[in-house]
Amino acid sequence: AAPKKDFKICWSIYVGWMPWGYLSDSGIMKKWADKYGINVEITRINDYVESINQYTAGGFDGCSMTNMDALSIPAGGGVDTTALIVGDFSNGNDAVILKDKAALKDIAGQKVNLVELSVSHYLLARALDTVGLVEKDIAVVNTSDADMVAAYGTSDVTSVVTWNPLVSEIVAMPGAHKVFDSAQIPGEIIDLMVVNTETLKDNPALGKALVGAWYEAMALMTSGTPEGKAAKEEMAKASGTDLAGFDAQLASTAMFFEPVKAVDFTNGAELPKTMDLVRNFLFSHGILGTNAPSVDVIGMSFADGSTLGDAKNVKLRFDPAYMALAAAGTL
Amino acid sequence: MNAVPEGGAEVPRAPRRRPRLRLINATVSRGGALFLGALPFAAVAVAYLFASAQRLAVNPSDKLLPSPAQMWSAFLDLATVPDKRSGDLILWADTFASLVRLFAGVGVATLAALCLGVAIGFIPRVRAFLLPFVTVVCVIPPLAMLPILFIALGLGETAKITLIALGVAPVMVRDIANRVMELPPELVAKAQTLGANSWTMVLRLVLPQVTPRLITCVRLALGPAWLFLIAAEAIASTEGLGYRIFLVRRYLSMDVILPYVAWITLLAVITDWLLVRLSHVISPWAHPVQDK
Amino acid sequence: MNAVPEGGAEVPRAPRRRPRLRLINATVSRGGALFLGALPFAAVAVAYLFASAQRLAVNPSDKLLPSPAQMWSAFLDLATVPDKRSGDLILWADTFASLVRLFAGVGVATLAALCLGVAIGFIPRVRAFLLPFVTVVCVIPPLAMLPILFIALGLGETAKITLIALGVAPVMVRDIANRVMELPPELVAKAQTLGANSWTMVLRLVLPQVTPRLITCVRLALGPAWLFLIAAEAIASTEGLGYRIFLVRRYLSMDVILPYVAWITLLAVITDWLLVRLSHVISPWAHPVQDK
Amino acid sequence: MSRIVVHGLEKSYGDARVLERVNVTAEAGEFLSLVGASGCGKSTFLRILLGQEQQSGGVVVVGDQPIVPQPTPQRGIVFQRYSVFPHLTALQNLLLVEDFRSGGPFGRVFGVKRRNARQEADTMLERVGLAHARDLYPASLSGGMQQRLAIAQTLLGRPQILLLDEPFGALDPGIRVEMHELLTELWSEHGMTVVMVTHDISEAFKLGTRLLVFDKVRHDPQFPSAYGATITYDLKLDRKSRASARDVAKVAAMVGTTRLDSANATAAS
Amino acid sequence: MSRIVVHGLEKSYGDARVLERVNVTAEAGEFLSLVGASGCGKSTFLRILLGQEQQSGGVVVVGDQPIVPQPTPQRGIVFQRYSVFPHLTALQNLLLVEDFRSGGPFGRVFGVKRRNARQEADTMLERVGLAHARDLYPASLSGGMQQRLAIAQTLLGRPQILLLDEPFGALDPGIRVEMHELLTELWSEHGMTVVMVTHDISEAFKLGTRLLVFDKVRHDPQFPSAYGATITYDLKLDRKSRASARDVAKVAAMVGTTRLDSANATAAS
Ligand SMILES: Nc1ncnc2c1ncn2[C@@H]1O[C@H](COP(=O)(O)OP(=O)(O)OP(=O)(O)O)[C@@H](O)[C@H]1O
Ligand SMILES: Nc1ncnc2c1ncn2[C@@H]1O[C@H](COP(=O)(O)OP(=O)(O)OP(=O)(O)O)[C@@H](O)[C@H]1O
Ligand SMILES: [Mg+2]
Ligand SMILES: [Mg+2]
Repeated sequence: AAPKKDFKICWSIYVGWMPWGYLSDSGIMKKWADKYGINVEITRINDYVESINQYTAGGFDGCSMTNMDALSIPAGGGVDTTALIVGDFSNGNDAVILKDKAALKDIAGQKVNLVELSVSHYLLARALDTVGLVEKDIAVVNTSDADMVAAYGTSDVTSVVTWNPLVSEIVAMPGAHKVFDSAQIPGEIIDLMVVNTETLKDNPALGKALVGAWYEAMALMTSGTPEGKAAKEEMAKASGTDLAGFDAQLASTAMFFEPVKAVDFTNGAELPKTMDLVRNFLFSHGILGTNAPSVDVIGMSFADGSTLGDAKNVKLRFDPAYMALAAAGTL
Repeated sequence: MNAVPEGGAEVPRAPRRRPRLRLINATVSRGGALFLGALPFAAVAVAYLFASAQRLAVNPSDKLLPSPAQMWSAFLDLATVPDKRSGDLILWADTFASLVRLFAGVGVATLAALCLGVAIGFIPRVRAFLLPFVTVVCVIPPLAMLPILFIALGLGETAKITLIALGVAPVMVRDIANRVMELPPELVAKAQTLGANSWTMVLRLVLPQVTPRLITCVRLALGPAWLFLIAAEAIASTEGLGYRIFLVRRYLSMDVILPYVAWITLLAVITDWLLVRLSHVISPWAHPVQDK
Repeated sequence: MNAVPEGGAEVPRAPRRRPRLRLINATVSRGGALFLGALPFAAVAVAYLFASAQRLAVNPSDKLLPSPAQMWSAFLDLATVPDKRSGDLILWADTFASLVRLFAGVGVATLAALCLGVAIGFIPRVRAFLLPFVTVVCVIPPLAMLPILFIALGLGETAKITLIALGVAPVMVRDIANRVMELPPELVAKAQTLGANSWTMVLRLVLPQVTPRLITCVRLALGPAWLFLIAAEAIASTEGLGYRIFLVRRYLSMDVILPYVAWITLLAVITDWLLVRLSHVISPWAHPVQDK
Repeated sequence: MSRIVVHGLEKSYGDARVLERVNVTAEAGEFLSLVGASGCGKSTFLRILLGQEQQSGGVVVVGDQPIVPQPTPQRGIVFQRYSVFPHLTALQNLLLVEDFRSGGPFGRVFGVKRRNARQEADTMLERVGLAHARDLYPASLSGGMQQRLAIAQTLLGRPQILLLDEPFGALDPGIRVEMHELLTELWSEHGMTVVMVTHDISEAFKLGTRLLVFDKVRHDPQFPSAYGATITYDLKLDRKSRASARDVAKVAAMVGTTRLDSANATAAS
Repeated sequence: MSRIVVHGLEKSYGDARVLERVNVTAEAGEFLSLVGASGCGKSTFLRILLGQEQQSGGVVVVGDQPIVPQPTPQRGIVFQRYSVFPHLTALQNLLLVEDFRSGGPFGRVFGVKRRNARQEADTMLERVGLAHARDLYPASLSGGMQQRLAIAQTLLGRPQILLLDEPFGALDPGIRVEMHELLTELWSEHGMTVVMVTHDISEAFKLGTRLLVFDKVRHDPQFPSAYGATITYDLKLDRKSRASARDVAKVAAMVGTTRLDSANATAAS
């Protein structure tokens, strides 16, 4: 792709991504885009899956998504994708909840309502591992996230796996017990801003503008100033809750407010291991394509240049270079 | 032979009490109709109040069936307190955005129904050409085609309006085409003997004859149209009645959802009533005054 | 006076070439109809093949517009290779589950349309009682009421069937009621003079007269019914055509979605055709043989 | 079997008055022929007697009861624009009569009753010359055949009061005479009261025991629908003896000249 | 203006043959009266001449051209079951004629043309006695009024060939005479060829220059619809001199006795 001036990125509503909306509304994004002589249009898509699909189909240059979905949808769909910003990992935002039972072991034999093939499904698989159960021991019922809270209210539903803000809504209901959450597998469910690798290569300005704007917002959020509080209030409002609710959600999210932390995390030795778990999960559920010959079909590359899977078909790249620029304060 | 009108020897009395009529002949007075019509609504209201009170008694923070007071205060907030961010009154901004989309979508569908429906119903060649296709398109669930639609048209208003139009148009097209095919052949033959060509027949015979049906079609299509509007707004938009419902649904904020649904219903009922009036004005012949 | 038929002095010749007819009178031969009807499908197919080839040339693992070969192999897999987890042939299990729900939902809606529609259309008191309510219910978006539906009915098959029925019934009820109200008053009066009471009129006059319309209604309702089926299966289920589409939408597997949509379309077209045949068998009088 | 008493009958549609001050008493078993200008309100009068429409004023008594505004099996009608049930074949249209009469939860009769009804229907079909069309739907019948079917259906209902609105207008002379015979036969057999509208004056004389002429007596050239028609002429007939040509001509002239529309047309031109 | 040549015309509906071996030539300006038993195929014959239905066999030539199976403004029709446009008032129904004739992108005329059309329509409304009903919709007109409106509409179209299917059946004697005069006047003015079906034999004699009787010559009692009707009688009339009562009686008898249905009924009973 040739260098260009106008870029479009999209995001969907989730606690760790709310700053994107704020960036666009507050003009921070425009400030940074102007600095690098480009235009960045930020669009919110209410439906998470639809936002990834749009990105994968080429409608957007960047999109917010989890590490797992980045591997399965755009990378699996042949779109070479770079994780530009590692924003946070879920630290309790995703949880397994049982009704009237207090131990994870009791899940055996139950019907479990969750969004199938999502990170919830992954969380459940990891949770079952810890108590020596396998997916055959339970029955998975696909349930749309929008209906999860209402579904939990019915007598048919005895266990759910879901994410925030649904978790906090459900836990507040009588008889609900959180028996496992993502805090027990820290760093495995990672929320990213990914961009098209080719676009990024041809337009480094895009990477710089996005990273610069993002960490300005991060700094604002942690500043403790009235402006910072106002910013968080706006994010809360945009996600349909209030400041207290938003803070509660933030509490179970391990945000990388400082770029250094994000760079460290991306450079860490845990990340390839996590991605190996993820790709095995995806492969065993047939998500890498119904006729994917092996778990190695799609290659991933990491900060240190190591790869996982087919090195000739690297489609997902973890590259902390731009975040490092932010950490170094050279943006 | 006598030319004087007969009768009058014994003058019959007028009936004293209202006679018992067969079910299908017993008409209902205006007041009676109002009363009867209000009954089901009252029943639903009472059932709701009862269930709500019961649930709230068990769990005062129950969100599923909020009390009327809770709903009213939530609704008032939305209708009268300006949003901090944009300064808009949320309810009105949502309503405006949604109505524009709805009417644009239904408008496009109506136009398509009129053009295609009349062409399919009236011209055998067009019928052979398009009817099979429309029949098939009619049954393709538009929601399954959403990704392609959004990618082809982007996420803007166009895609939403197209979704609504695609959602309701095929049924309307088929219905109008059916009606046109049901036109009495005598009228078509007669028009031709008077020198009409295909185009003037469309203008002066077919259109006026299907107008009342078209309006009925629009009335029937408005239900599904709201559905598609809500579905479209749930996927990509930043305001609109459907967006708001989608946004608060994950928190099970029934105190916002229910007033919004009631508001949508009210808007829809008003639209329906306006369409009925419109039909009376445009096609008085299709609504003979009942004199029973 | 002569009793012998006249003419024959000069025998006119038969026309040599087909005369040019007005658009609305030019009928289409069977073969011509087949050809014309196939055109739009061919156009769509060609457009798809072209777009797909173009995208695949740029990115061979593009998922949005897979090639026919990819779709076929994915479809064959689903249709013939037993699922690892359950051992079912996925396609058939999905189809069976969905069709049961669909027919149950549409069946309930049809029954409701028949009973309520006839009652509302035929009996003024019932009309006054129920028509306003049905009109209002017609426009309440059922998807917005889902939470309440769940709590009342649970998440099982009942809720799904109810959603489908609630989704399509109101329009059908109103349509049938309209048709009943359009019955020629002469026929109703005549039936009464022959001793019919309200019930026997329903049986012998109203039902037979609205049957063709009812079947048309069902045909028109099947489109929205598939929509609601897919929406219902998206809520909570473990199999079904809509479930599968939603599931694989999570990784943009258009190679599964498109064949599924095509399969749904095929099923729907077959249903539609069967309904047309049924209408011909039940109500031959409503389908006079065209002799042009 | 039933007498009809009409007193001070009025009927308006909106501003337009169609009938006014109509007074007439028909004894049980009388055969009233109604003639009058086109559009003067004859069909409206029949519709009121039938109970399909309600009068704007006045009293109508049928039998001993003031009329109930709904059709009943006591009164049978043949509409001006012939109407039979389009979803039933000729035979089924006639069988329906017995089905309706017997009522029952299924709205149809079975077994012996059905066989009898079938026989009766077949006989009636032959009498009206439709035996060969018994299995055709009305859409495949000619105008006259549909009209005959409608007459047969109404006659099978054996009403006490028979209302006929131009029943024989669409029939050829031969079948018309046969239908006259059929009607006369059933009339003398069952003695029902008949009210028949016709434009054929000699038919009115031939069949009726009494002849009524509807016409307007008052007339406003500026606003022709201000006044309605009433009965301007009431003549006792002797069914045995043939009507004199003079009488026929006289009535025909009556209908022909005082007709509102032409009066109006003349006044306007 | 246009002659009609029918040669070896046949028409069947499925197995049922309605018309067979119909041969007739009508010179331009002739006035053909058609009579025949109810259900023998007269309306079918008119529908074929109109082009609304297609013959099963034989040739029909209108003017110089074999008939095209579609109605054209060359031929006008009044249907047996009167049909006017229900969505237009009486006046609008007549204005429509000029609108259709002029064509144009809007299917209506404006300005002077419209005023002229309006005047013509008003004149016609008065001639058929509907001046006071000009703004009523057909649903508010009596049967006879609708019929007159249909006739007026067709006559306004000034067709070269006029097809009339029992046009005066629903009219009272007075207005019927007036309509006869109107028709005769227009006929002698424009010299169109008229084919009129009627059940009133004296009307047929009075108006026609030629009288055709439709009937079946062959008959199969077992399968009455095996053979169709044809022209069994073709009589030149002198419009100036009154028909003799003997002639009328003779034709009436013809229509009355050889009628298929009763023959069939007799054969079956
Ligand atoms: N669509 C049709 N299908 C089958 N048979 C038909 C159809 N239309 C007419 N017929 C038959 O054709 C015959 C002639 O019908 P047609 O209407 O021409 O009679 P007609 O001479 O005009 O009679 P009438 O004087 O009663 O109007 C009838 O026996 C009728 O049953
Ligand atoms: N629904 C209506 N609304 C308004 N006017 C009506 C309505 N029905 C009938 N009329 C008027 O009532 C008058 C009488 O109509 P009616 O049908 O009784 O006439 P008729 O005597 O039967 O005429 P015909 O001999 O032509 O059948 C007509 O002038 C007609 O315009
Ligand atoms: Mg009348
Ligand atoms: Mg006829």
